[in-house]
Amino acid sequence: MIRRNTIPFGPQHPVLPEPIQLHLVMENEKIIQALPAVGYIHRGLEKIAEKKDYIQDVYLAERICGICSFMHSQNYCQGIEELMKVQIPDRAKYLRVIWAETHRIHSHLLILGLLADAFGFENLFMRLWKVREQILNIMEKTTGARVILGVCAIGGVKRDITPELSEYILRELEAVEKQLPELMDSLLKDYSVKQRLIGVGVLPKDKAHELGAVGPVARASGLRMDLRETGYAAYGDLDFKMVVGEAGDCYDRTMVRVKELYTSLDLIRAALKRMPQGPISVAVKGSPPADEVLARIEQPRGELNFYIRGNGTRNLERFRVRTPTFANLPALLHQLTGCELADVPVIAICIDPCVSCTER
Amino acid sequence: MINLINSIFRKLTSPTDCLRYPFVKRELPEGTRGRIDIEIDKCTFCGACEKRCPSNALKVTRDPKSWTLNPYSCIICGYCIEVCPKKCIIAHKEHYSPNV
Amino acid sequence: MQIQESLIALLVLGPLVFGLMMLTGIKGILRNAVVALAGLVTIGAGVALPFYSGATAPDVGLPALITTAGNWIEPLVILTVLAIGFSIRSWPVRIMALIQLGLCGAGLIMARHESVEETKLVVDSLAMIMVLIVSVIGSLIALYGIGYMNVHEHHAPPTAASNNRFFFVLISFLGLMNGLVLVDNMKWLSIFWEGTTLCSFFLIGHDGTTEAKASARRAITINVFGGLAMSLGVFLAAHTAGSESLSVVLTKGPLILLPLGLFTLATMTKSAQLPFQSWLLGAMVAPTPVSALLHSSTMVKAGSYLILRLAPSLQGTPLAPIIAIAGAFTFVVTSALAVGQSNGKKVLAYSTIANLGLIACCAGIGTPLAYAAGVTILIYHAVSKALLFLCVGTIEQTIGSRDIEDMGGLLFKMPLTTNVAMIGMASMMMPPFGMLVGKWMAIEAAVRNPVVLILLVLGSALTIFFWAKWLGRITTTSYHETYTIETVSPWMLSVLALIGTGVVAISVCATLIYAKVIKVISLATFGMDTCPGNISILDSVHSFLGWPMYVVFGTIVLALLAGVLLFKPSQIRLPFLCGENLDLDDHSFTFRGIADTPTSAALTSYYLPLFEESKITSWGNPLAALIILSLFGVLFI
Amino acid sequence: MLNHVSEITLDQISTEVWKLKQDGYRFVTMTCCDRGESHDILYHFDKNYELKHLRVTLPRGTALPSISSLFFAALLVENEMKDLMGVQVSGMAIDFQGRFMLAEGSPVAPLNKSIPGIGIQIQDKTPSAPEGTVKS
Amino acid sequence: MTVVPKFNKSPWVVHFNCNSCNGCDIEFLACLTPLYDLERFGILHVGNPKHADVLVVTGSVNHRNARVLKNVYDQMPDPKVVVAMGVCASTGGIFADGYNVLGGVDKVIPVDVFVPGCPARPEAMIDGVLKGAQVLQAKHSGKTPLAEKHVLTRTPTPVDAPAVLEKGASHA
Amino acid sequence: MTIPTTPLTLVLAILVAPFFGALLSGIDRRITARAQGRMGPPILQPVYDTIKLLRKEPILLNRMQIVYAYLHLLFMIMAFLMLVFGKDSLMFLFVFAFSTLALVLGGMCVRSPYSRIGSQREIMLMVAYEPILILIMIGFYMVNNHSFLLSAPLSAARPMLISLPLLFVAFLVVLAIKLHKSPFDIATSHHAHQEIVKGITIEYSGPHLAILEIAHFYEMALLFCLIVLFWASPIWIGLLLASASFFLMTVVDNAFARLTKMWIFKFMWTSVLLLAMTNVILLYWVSK
Ligand code: SF4
Ligand code: SF4
Ligand code: SF4
Ligand code: SF4
Ligand code: SF4
Ligand code: SF4
Ligand code: SF4
Ligand code: SF4
Repeated sequence: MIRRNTIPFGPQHPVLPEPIQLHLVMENEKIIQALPAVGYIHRGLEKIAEKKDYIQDVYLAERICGICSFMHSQNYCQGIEELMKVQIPDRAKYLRVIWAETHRIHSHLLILGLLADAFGFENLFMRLWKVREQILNIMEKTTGARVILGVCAIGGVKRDITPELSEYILRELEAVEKQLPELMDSLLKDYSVKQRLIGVGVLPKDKAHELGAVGPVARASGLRMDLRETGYAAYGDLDFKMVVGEAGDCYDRTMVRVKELYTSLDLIRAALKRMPQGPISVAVKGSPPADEVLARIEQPRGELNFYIRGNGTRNLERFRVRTPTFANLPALLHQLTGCELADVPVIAICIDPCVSCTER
Repeated sequence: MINLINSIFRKLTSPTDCLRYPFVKRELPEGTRGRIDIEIDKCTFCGACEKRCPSNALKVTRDPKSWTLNPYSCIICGYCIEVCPKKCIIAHKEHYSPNV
Repeated sequence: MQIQESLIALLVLGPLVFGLMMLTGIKGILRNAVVALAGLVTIGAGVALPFYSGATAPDVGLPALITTAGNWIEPLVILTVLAIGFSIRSWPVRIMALIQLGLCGAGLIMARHESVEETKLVVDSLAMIMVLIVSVIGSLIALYGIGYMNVHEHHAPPTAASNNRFFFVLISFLGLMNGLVLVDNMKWLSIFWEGTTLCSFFLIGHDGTTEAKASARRAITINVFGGLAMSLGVFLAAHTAGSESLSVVLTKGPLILLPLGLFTLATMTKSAQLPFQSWLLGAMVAPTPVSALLHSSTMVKAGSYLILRLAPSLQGTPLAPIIAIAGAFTFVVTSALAVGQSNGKKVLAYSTIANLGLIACCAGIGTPLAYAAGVTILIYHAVSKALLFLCVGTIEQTIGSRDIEDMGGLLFKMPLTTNVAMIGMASMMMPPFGMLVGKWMAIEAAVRNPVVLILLVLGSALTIFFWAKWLGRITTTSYHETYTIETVSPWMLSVLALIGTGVVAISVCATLIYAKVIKVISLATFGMDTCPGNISILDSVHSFLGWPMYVVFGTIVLALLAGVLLFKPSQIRLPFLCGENLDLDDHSFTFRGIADTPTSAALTSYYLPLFEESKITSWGNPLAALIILSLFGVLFI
Repeated sequence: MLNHVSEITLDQISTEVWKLKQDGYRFVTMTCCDRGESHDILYHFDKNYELKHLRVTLPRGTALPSISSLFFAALLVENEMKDLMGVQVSGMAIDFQGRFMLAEGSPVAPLNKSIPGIGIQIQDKTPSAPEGTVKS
Repeated sequence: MTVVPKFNKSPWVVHFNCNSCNGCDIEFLACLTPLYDLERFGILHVGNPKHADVLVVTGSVNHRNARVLKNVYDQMPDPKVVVAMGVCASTGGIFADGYNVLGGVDKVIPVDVFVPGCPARPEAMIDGVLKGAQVLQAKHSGKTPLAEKHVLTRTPTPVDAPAVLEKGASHA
Repeated sequence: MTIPTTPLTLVLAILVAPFFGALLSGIDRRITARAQGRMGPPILQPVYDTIKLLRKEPILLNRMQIVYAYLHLLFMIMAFLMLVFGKDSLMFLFVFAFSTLALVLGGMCVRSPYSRIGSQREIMLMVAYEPILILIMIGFYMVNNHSFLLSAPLSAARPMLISLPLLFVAFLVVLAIKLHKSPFDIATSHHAHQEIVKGITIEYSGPHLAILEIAHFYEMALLFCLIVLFWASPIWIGLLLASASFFLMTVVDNAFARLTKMWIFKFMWTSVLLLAMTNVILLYWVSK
């Protein structure tokens, strides 16, 4: 006879460095129902943004989340630029792509490492994070900070990449790429890893669409959806191939991220090569007009939406953030139902959750 | 698995990746934003930095003349450096050190 | 001699007489007194018997009249069965009873010409051990029953038969069992055999509910099937060997293979071996004393007793390995079944069957060590299992559930019973208690038969699983509970305490019991000449039963002391609940869940789907049936 | 500058959303904006990178019908709106009772504007009053 | 080559993320990885308050996580040390005036070490945890005063003004 | 060749074993760290950890926890002594198993879901590996002229490993489980924190946790000695074999992900059991 077990999974739980509670109802260790309790990390950022002026908000936006912080500032700046009808120089667009893609690499390596930790592969975790440090070095050298870069500004970017730096970046990327195959093989071909990933947390294509999944989660389920295809920043000038999976399980999500690492490496190289000379920013005067805009970019975790509404003053009327994890949560709940407790960390990490941006 | 075992043995026989931090200090790249400081004698106490600081970490008073930074609020964004008309705020490379 | 005979008379007839007094309809204190008297007398006689007979008592001869009487009583008993067959409208029972009647008649007609044999009682060590178990444990259960049935009377279903009839059957049961183990005449053996079947039928059906009736019906059907096998065996054996004396028959060895097979089949039904286990599980509906009695000292033990009796004769026959495998198979399958159960009584039931399987397996292996293992398990199981059933019964009366998962925090609610139950459970699986010693000897004995070995090894691993779950559950306590004083009838409490002490005592005296009884029986049964390694192996058992035993006890005492001395209530903290603890006073582990609502965390033990009853029995029973069929198959090869 | 915005009324919501769902649109998110007398509710949908928006003007005190039965994903944002803007949403698949983002002690409907004329006063960091917007 | 003063040889760490933006979190996790390798100092990331000596908190406190933080702290056995990582944990940082932000960690539990930075660099975090280990060692013998948050004040005095922070900012 | 049971050897064995175990675990942590490119803690780190734990405030949930912790330790010491002094092997296993069982019960006796999950998983592991251990003892028995004494392999003419190669492999798997190594680290390990925080030990803290740690050191020493039995003369080969096995465990730990409990259960009761059975049956066949 089987009875129901109820346990809280989080908020203080070592596998989720971020506080979120999954309320799990299980039979033995099989999850019957999973519900999230959030709000542990809700800071009221949207309100703070209304109080600060719209330039200070760039720094605030960066701190929506520290992992792909650059992309938050990028999306915010692009939104304000659209609102204020500012044309930024081309070089700035390329620079934004470079930093955004380094962020994507660091974020993917980070989550792949945490995934390895989630299924108890400590060695792989350490090795992946070691590689990630090299990416952080690139960011530190080019922007002066390791994770929260602070280089994006309304009207362009704040720092330039000199030819020497560019060469340095290429060298580092080379070194990173050399270390990848071994680690990626462990992630994708190792027997024990495959045991833990294949067929776990399956999200069929139609479900993914219906539940509004985004990013690698959606792509792993076979949805062709990557906002970089819309060509914002300099993506329009750069070629890249979208990575899609089909099974929609944890293995495919891992595979998508692994392949995107390579895409990003190529994108950075291409951007460095084709980056035009010129200024890196334009001066922006005035305040955002009373209008509204929905700015979107593709983050490591998927589509990020900022709804920005100005009112003619230096303060914004409304700033709303819809992050990819917010969109992926319903899909997560769907995946958790019916899985084993042992798979909860794996599935949870596999959507690459970022609660801090979810709750702001 | 086999290739990982291989690389495990390689790791075992090669020196560690560890930077041995407190014993050895890392060479920080140029332009790293560490702790914020001021060349106080250039300052005109105009208050521009205080007004712009997104984190309310600065306090500037004209009378008596003082410039106060709360390192426990400063987010090291560098905005104050940008806006200072005298360019007297500087960012050292090394980090703020924790107190006890 | 005189004393021995009167003691035996007291043991067999005494209970019947006391039982009949019940039927006079006495009530209240008087009834209790009579039951108590019956119990005490039986205990006294049972304990006295070994003192007067010594380890190797001579057989007791009985007048020929008794043999003749047996010829007429047997049909009477079978007619009773037939009557029951009609009253419950069961065709199988009717038919089997009729066949048995036919056999009876045939036996009578054929026996016409022969001179009437003397019936004797064999009072050897094995029989004496059984008598001790039946009279002491059985009587104690009856005493417990006094307290239990008083309560039961109040909330039993209205359909229940009267308690007087209940005690009548219960007490008579003991007499029948004593007769069964002592008597040497196969006719009488048959009579007692059927008699226990009848008793169990009435006891199981006591409550008169639909469920009880169905269970009783199942019990009688299966056991009459065993009885039929028994009668058939007796019939054939008597005519092959030309004697009705079991001891004579058993010396005939290979000549009587078919009867031996039939006897084995009978023992399997009685001790509820796979695939006949369902009747014993059904018996759970009866009041607790009944389950305790059926599981520990009577009924199922009749089967084990007989198979141990047969063991020497089975040796060297093709039957032996099959019996060993069948026993081991039952052991592993029922252990697995127990893993999937959260009903405490069912866990106990499956564990009983498993241990009986182990005994059968030992009998099948048939080396001195195996035999010694079988006897060891027989003794220790009876005591521990009686204790556990009584504990569960007490718990059930108090908390109203026999579900293991409802037994959390019992340590505080009913400290005494729970402590006793813990001893009982520990005695089923932990060193240094006797059951483990028995299991250990069984594994050492099985070492020459890889198939049996692997089954035993897997089975004992599974055993740990379910005992640990249960033991863990009842010792679970919350952080701010306080002890309460339980209110349980003194009859029950004193019996629990007595048997609890007994369990510890016989484990502490394991060395003595082993050296003075078990080893002696084993050597007497097999003789020294069977194989050279015997003695040294049997002696090696001492190597454990000596000092390590006391060290283990010392260790446990030390740990308990640590728990008492090192514990300070001020150090108690809330459990880890991911930081969302709520310290409510409801003894539960509550956390703040969705939308800040207090939610109770719950974690029950695992009852893996892998071990689901229906799943396992669906392949276990056919396989077991196959093994039994092969028992007869080999006879034709 | 939002393109493709259709202004709809309260009772058109479910039909319009249903239509979009049939057309293969993906639910992106909802945005709620405090406009003083009313709340502006925006539904954002996407199909092949083309955005489509529905705008509903919700007078204060009116309940918004939930679309979580059509798009389960809307559940989270609806609960969030209920918490942060004090918008009553009816028929949500799971109702967190105003305890989705906020906890005991958080201010009530903090994302609303403090507009003195209308009488909405949002205080920062005050212990919570019972559910709902504070009206004088 | 700095000589590290005497510290507890086995400070086990439990990490709790309050209102952190993840910036400090991932930097703290990075401290465990090969380049920074906190385990050199016997530091284990245990994840369970009941086994921990040092509670590392990132991010500020809000209405909901305050009670969790308190629970986690209460479940640690004495002696215990709290290290607040990053400006959010110290004062609330850029979010200090948010409606749901109560402020730094010291609003809820006593803090022994504050580590500034947004995010604090791994090096700063190592300094912080080692200081925590020192405090831990001291707590085994007797109580030590709680940490204070010094501000850096500069006034235009002709000679180099004594800055309060100077002592702390030793790596200059 | 047996170690005589004198008070001196007894005390020596009791004192030396935990240090030996701590050293083994220190080396293990060091090698693990190096395999990941880290420096790792000092070799004596486990000793520091234990001393620190002993100095901490003992907090707990109920009284039974203490009883079980001490039972775990005392039975572990006893099992270790039975091994060292060559007592009956099956009884040794039972005592050893009971030690683990006490740990399990300690995890179950508290009202804490994570602790209980750990316990349930540990029982499943026990059920998975106990048969293998018993079979190994049976293997010893068969090779050593029907002697169940653990001292027998010491005086055997031929190293056990030569007759019991498959059983040795099976034993290595058990070793990985007992040392909480990937892919089997599902119940107690501090490595299983991703799912159940710390499993069984989650509600133990301070000195009581130290008791469990010390018991684990004994366990390591015990397992080390068990491997030595596979090649007892000359004993240095045995020591080498044991060291190599421990090293192998560390490498395996680093090269695997954690698998799930059902996978382990199935793996143990099919592949590994088959392996062990094959060896036993071969022995049986040969001895016939
Ligand atoms: S999406 Fe997540 S990871 Fe990216 S910045 Fe936002 S919170 Fe951070
Ligand atoms: S998901 Fe990423 S950012 Fe979020 S807590 Fe986990 S590691 Fe940190
Ligand atoms: S760096 Fe940024 S936060 Fe720090 S003082 Fe300057 S403006 Fe303020
Ligand atoms: S902005 Fe520059 S000059 Fe003005 S007060 Fe600040 S530091 Fe001084
Ligand atoms: S609970 Fe016990 S006493 Fe009560 S009716 Fe049932 S069996 Fe009888
Ligand atoms: S000595 Fe050997 S052959 Fe004889 S019974 Fe014992 S095990 Fe069997
Ligand atoms: S201090 Fe900065 S990096 Fe750290 S949590 Fe706060 S905002 Fe994020
Ligand atoms: S659980 Fe993870 S972090 Fe903790 S010790 Fe094990 S591997 Fe390291």
